[in-house]
Amino acid sequence: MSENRIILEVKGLKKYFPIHKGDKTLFVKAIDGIDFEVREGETVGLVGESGSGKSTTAYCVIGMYSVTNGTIMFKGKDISCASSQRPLELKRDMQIVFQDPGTSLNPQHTIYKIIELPLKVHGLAKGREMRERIVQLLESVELPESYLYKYPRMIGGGERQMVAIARALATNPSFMILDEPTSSLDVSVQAKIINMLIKLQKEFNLSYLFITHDLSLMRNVATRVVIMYLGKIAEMAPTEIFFQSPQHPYTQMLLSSIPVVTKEEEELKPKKIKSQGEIPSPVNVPPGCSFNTRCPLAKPECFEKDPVMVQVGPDHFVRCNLFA
Amino acid sequence: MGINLLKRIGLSIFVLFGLSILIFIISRVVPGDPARLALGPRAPEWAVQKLRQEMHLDKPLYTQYVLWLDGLVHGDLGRSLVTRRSVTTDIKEFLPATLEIVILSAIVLVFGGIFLGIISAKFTNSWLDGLIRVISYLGIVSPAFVWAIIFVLIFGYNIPIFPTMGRLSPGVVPPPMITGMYTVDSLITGNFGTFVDAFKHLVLPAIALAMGGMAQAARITRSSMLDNMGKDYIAAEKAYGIPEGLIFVKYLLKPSLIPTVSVASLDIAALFGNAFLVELIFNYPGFSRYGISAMLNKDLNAIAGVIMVLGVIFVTINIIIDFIVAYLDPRIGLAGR
Amino acid sequence: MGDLVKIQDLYVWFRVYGGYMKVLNGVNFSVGKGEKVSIVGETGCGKTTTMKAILRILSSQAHIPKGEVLFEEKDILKMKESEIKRLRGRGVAMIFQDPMASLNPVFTIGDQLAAVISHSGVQDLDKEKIRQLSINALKEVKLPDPERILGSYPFQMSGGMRQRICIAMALATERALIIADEPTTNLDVTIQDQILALLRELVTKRGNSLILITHSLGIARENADRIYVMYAGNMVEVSNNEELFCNPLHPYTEMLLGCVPKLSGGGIAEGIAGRIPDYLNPPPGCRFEPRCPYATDRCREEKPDFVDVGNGHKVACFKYN
Amino acid sequence: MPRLRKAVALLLVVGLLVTLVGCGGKGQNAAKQVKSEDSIIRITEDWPVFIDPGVGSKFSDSIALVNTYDTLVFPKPDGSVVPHLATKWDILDNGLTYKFYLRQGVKFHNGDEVTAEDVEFSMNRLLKIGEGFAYLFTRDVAGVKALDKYTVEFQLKKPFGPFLQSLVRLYILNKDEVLAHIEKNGQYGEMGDYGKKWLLTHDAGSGPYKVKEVKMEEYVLWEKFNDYWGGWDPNAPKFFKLSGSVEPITVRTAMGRRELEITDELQPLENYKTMDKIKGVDVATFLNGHNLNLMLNTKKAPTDDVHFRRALAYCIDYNAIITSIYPGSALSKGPVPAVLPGHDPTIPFFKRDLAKAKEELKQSKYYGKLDQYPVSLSWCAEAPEEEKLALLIQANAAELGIKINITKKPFGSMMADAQKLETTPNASLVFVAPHYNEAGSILMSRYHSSSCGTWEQMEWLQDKNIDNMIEDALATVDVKQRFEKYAQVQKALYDLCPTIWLFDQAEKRAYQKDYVYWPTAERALKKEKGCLPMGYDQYVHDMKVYPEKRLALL
Repeated sequence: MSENRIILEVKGLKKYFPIHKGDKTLFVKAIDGIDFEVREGETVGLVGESGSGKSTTAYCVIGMYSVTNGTIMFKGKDISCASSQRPLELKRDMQIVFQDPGTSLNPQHTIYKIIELPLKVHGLAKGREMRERIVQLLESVELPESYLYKYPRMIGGGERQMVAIARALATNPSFMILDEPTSSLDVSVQAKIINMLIKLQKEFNLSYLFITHDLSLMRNVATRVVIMYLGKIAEMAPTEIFFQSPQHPYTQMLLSSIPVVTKEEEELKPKKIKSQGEIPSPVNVPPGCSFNTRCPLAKPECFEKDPVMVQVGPDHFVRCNLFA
Repeated sequence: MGINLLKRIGLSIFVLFGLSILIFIISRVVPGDPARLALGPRAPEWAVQKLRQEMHLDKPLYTQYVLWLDGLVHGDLGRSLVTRRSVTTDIKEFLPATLEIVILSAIVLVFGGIFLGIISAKFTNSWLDGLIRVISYLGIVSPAFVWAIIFVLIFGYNIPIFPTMGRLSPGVVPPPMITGMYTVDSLITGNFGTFVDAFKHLVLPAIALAMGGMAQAARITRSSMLDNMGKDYIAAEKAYGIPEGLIFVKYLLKPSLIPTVSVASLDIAALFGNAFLVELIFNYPGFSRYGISAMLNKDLNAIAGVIMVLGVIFVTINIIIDFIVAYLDPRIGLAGR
Repeated sequence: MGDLVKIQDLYVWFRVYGGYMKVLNGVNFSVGKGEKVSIVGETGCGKTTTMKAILRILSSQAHIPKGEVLFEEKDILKMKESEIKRLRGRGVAMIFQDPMASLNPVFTIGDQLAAVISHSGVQDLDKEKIRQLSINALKEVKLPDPERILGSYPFQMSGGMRQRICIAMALATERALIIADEPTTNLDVTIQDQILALLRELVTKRGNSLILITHSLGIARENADRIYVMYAGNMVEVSNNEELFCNPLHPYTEMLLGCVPKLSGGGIAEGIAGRIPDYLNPPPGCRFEPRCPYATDRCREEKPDFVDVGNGHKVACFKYN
Repeated sequence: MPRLRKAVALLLVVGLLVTLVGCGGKGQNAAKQVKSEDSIIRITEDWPVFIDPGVGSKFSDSIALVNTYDTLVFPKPDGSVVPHLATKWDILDNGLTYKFYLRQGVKFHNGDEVTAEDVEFSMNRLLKIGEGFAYLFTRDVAGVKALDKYTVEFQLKKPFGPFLQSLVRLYILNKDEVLAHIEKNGQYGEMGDYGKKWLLTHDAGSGPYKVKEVKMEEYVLWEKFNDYWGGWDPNAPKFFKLSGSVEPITVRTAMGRRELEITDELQPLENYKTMDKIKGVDVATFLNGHNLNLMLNTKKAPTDDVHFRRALAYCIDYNAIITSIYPGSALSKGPVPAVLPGHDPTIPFFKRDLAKAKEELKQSKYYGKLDQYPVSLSWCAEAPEEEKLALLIQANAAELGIKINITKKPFGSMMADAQKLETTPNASLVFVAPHYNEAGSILMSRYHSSSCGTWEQMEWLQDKNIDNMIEDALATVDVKQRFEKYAQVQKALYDLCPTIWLFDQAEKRAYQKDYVYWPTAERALKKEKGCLPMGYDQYVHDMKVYPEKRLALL
């Protein structure tokens, strides 16, 4: 896998949001220096709790947020600029699917119109071709032609998400960001969508940056997993290795918290670490290792020294003082 | 809270200073010669010229502003061309009259609106709710002066139970000037008869003025109560066995009032503007009527004085309402601290 | 044995434009004293309606054509207002899904806790006593600095803290039954784990009965003694905890389990074709029939009842009789 | 739930009833007994009301001044004046000197006697301040002097025939009382503010009514002055009140409630019709010496051509105007309203005659190129009825092929436009009123070159001959001769046709016919000729009021 071409490369990415409190200006350090890459045909799972910075990362990559510092390279081009300065071709090649299809689809428009828009903007179809292309796109997400003139409110949540995916596919992208695409859906629907995403990936040779808080889902989807905590990456490894030997105490805490349905899975959950504490506000990041407030293994040095990323195995990186 | 208040007041003074420049320029730039308008078309030119000098109209605009601001700081707003008195005297006389109406009107607006809204929400989709909603629609679509006319016709003419002109009935001696508000002054001096008479003169104008805002408040209260009724916390409070009556008047009402109060604050500020036609119809010598007649007569000092006072009132109402909303909605109050 | 709550053949319909939404379709359900039961089902299957029926806080559009809800062998649906009030105050407490929405945003935590305590039916509570009880309740859910929290508003708390407060309210006074309706849906997985552990611990310690409503089979498995699987207004299967996962009988349960992503990998099943039925015009027989790969003509006409396959494992499917 | 709903409904209804009955009680139980406050005349008029003779000059001010102060002479409807404070007078030096002999024993409201010094003081104060009616005197009066306690002498700069008529605007103030209330720091040197501030809310007069109360922006209330030298009819009103509101609905309601005796003249036509239907209320319609003029700019094409002007004059449908737009008004005969003394009745009416109009147009130098010369017409935004009139004129002129462009202008802008010939439009609709009740006033202020550049003359006539004729007429002291000279000027103007005199205005006021005797209304009913100067129609001293008849109407 690692010999595949790198599509997206994020280096030293930082995103701070200023907030004004009285006379002082504080910064929410939503992302505080992260490095990762996505290779062709790969699914990178970006996992973390709310407030960890995973969605902010996605928005920086897609260009919805400007970057405070660091670089984002897409297919060798620096795209750390504002969205408005990005070439149209680049926008076509990179698409995003949001968490809530209820709000990401215009309720006033038919599904035909919703999918038509990106085709028009990028000039990808005209006249009679247009309808054919839209029907074809619907078919690729297994929706019948009869859905063309329905409105989003008339169809189920899962189907809406299918439409959102079809819209993203409309421009023939090579890279898609999936921002918790199934977290508001029932498992039976989630299963359908996930399977379809996997099928599409193979069909169109897509690369995914898959954002989620659900590690069990990642186990079944991702080729590589990146764990984020308070704007930094805690651990990063190929999926197989990751689930066999999770290293970071936070990763272990996450895994131990997952409710499971089989004894087999039970075995995989780390036993020694129990969930405790809550993620601090990104305005007041604790000094030293930012996980020190919850870490059962924290040593005195963890309260002073911010750990650096170290490699602990092939393609396996951990940012923890235990491994320094 | 104290520091926050001081900050708001400081900011307000800044805003008012800006306002003073703006209104001064606007009042002077409007076409027409105020001195000529004041003395009439037949007055000899020398008399007009003399008045111009007296009002510093012959000086450059910035000098006029400095002189005016200097007066303002000393509580002297210049002389009115219509009443030929000091504008300060006029304001002292007319402002309390309008305040009296506006305060009563605001009380009717807020309490009446909330009361009707609660009733409407409590008996959703009943005939009572329907009636209140129809009245609310009428209240919103009809401007205050239309209500004034309707009230004058009904309660002044067909069923003549309320006075329709002035502040007091003929022969009733006004109470000694303390606040300038007849109802308050008569109560302070213990003259109940005068109070009743003054109050009766306030009833129709105040209600006419309140109708629009009251209807608005009723509608907003109703919809926000219905909205909150569906919230989990109300279900939770019910589930915990808290009596429905208490839930309604306490736990449901308080969060539902936040939008009402915010909107009502705008409506209350607008009362001063709407008061004009109402005062005209009830021949009520109030501040709004004074202000409009100042504008029609291009009574420069009066215009500037009136707008300045209104500015202060608006800013004050704003501050007060902000603090009420902050009290009702802890999220706002604490964010400001 | 002494069932605390027993629901028998309960139907609940909702009046809407164009007819009735026939949501609950003959629900049978029970919770024993001190038992922890979970109801698992997907969105819109009628879990919350069932719970609201127990508390009798259904909306005014609701209509109950048939069935009974027995609480300590008394029919809640036939109770007078005063009895209902006592039931709400002392018998049952409910924890809602969204802890932000289930706390009144404009009153302090202290105020809301005090209201719950003072209306719990316990006599002679003065202010100081209520305050003491409030503080104890907050301490019990392991919230630091309870005195400060009493004076705080919900928006000043994190999601996890808010749900702890909701639990504190539910447990502030003695209650026989705690209903938790998806108490952790909006929380992060680590916080979810903490909250569920806390709830489990407190309920066990006090010997309360618990009904845990969830859409997550994993949560049900780790927190309940017995699990009901609900689909479109019916209980389709009930079983002891492990049994359900080793030996799911109902086709729906089986397919649902397949959809759950496993930590051990192995891919995810294809999902379940179709959607839950339209409650305005539900299928006349088994409501799962349109989506069921094993459906027969009988399923189309007749509604299956629970069949006991032994050891308390019951399933409502014609495959088993 | 339903029980609570009923309870709330009941509460609402009961609350409403209690309010109605509770507040209504007093009104209905009011004893049907005549109180002295009921002997009152209440009149509505525009605010402000200035009761200071040095300041006031508008309609409302005039009503106040007429009733509060006395003048040396008093006007009659036929234009003559009769002795008032002055019992007789001598005109000396060919009309350059007027000597008045005062009535003795006349008391001011504070008990002081009226003397020649007061007259001297009043004239000087008026001239010095320069506001109010001062414009009547500043041009001609050279000086005034008290010769002894009861004799006062006026010196004129040149003979001014209608001087006596203008003296009905010299209101005599109590010198001592005014001096006692002077504010030191005023703009009139040693006279300080000349008592302006005090006189804003107090009076220093000797007239039939004394000011009792001034409520700014609301009303002025007067009380009968029992020691009035002119004596009192037993039914004369004990009180008199001038209210500053002309809101139609308010006025109409007050008439219905018998809380108003005489309305203002500013009501819309509809409101007079409605009030006329109220029992016991009548609408008095009387010509007041004002007329509506279409002033034509005689120095601007195409209205600089007399034939063109006449063509316009012959095309307008005058009858339509006085029947439907301004009902009650009369056709105008020349520049001077017919009710004014000195009017020449031999001048014909302008009549609509399209044949004649076309004939005149043919003689005009603009004939055949009318489309190149559109006529601009301004009407006064403060008088909304004028719009209908402007549209009618536009339609009439179109029949001749004359194009008229109509502009609505606030009076202030019209005044500004009148200052320069270039900015003065071809035609302007303006109401005109005499300064004093004689034809000469209209002729002087309208057509003498000295008034060019003001709103009173937008014709820009600038005709030396006319100027000389007017000056000569005004300098003539003998009334008969003066009126003859007026007649000549009127004829000359008719031929020049600088103005289209549309109609003589009728003033309308509703009043309580059943319990008020109002001389002006009586005169109007009998269609008697003549008119009184502004304000004198509301001379309350001569009115009568019958409170018991009023109670019968309640």
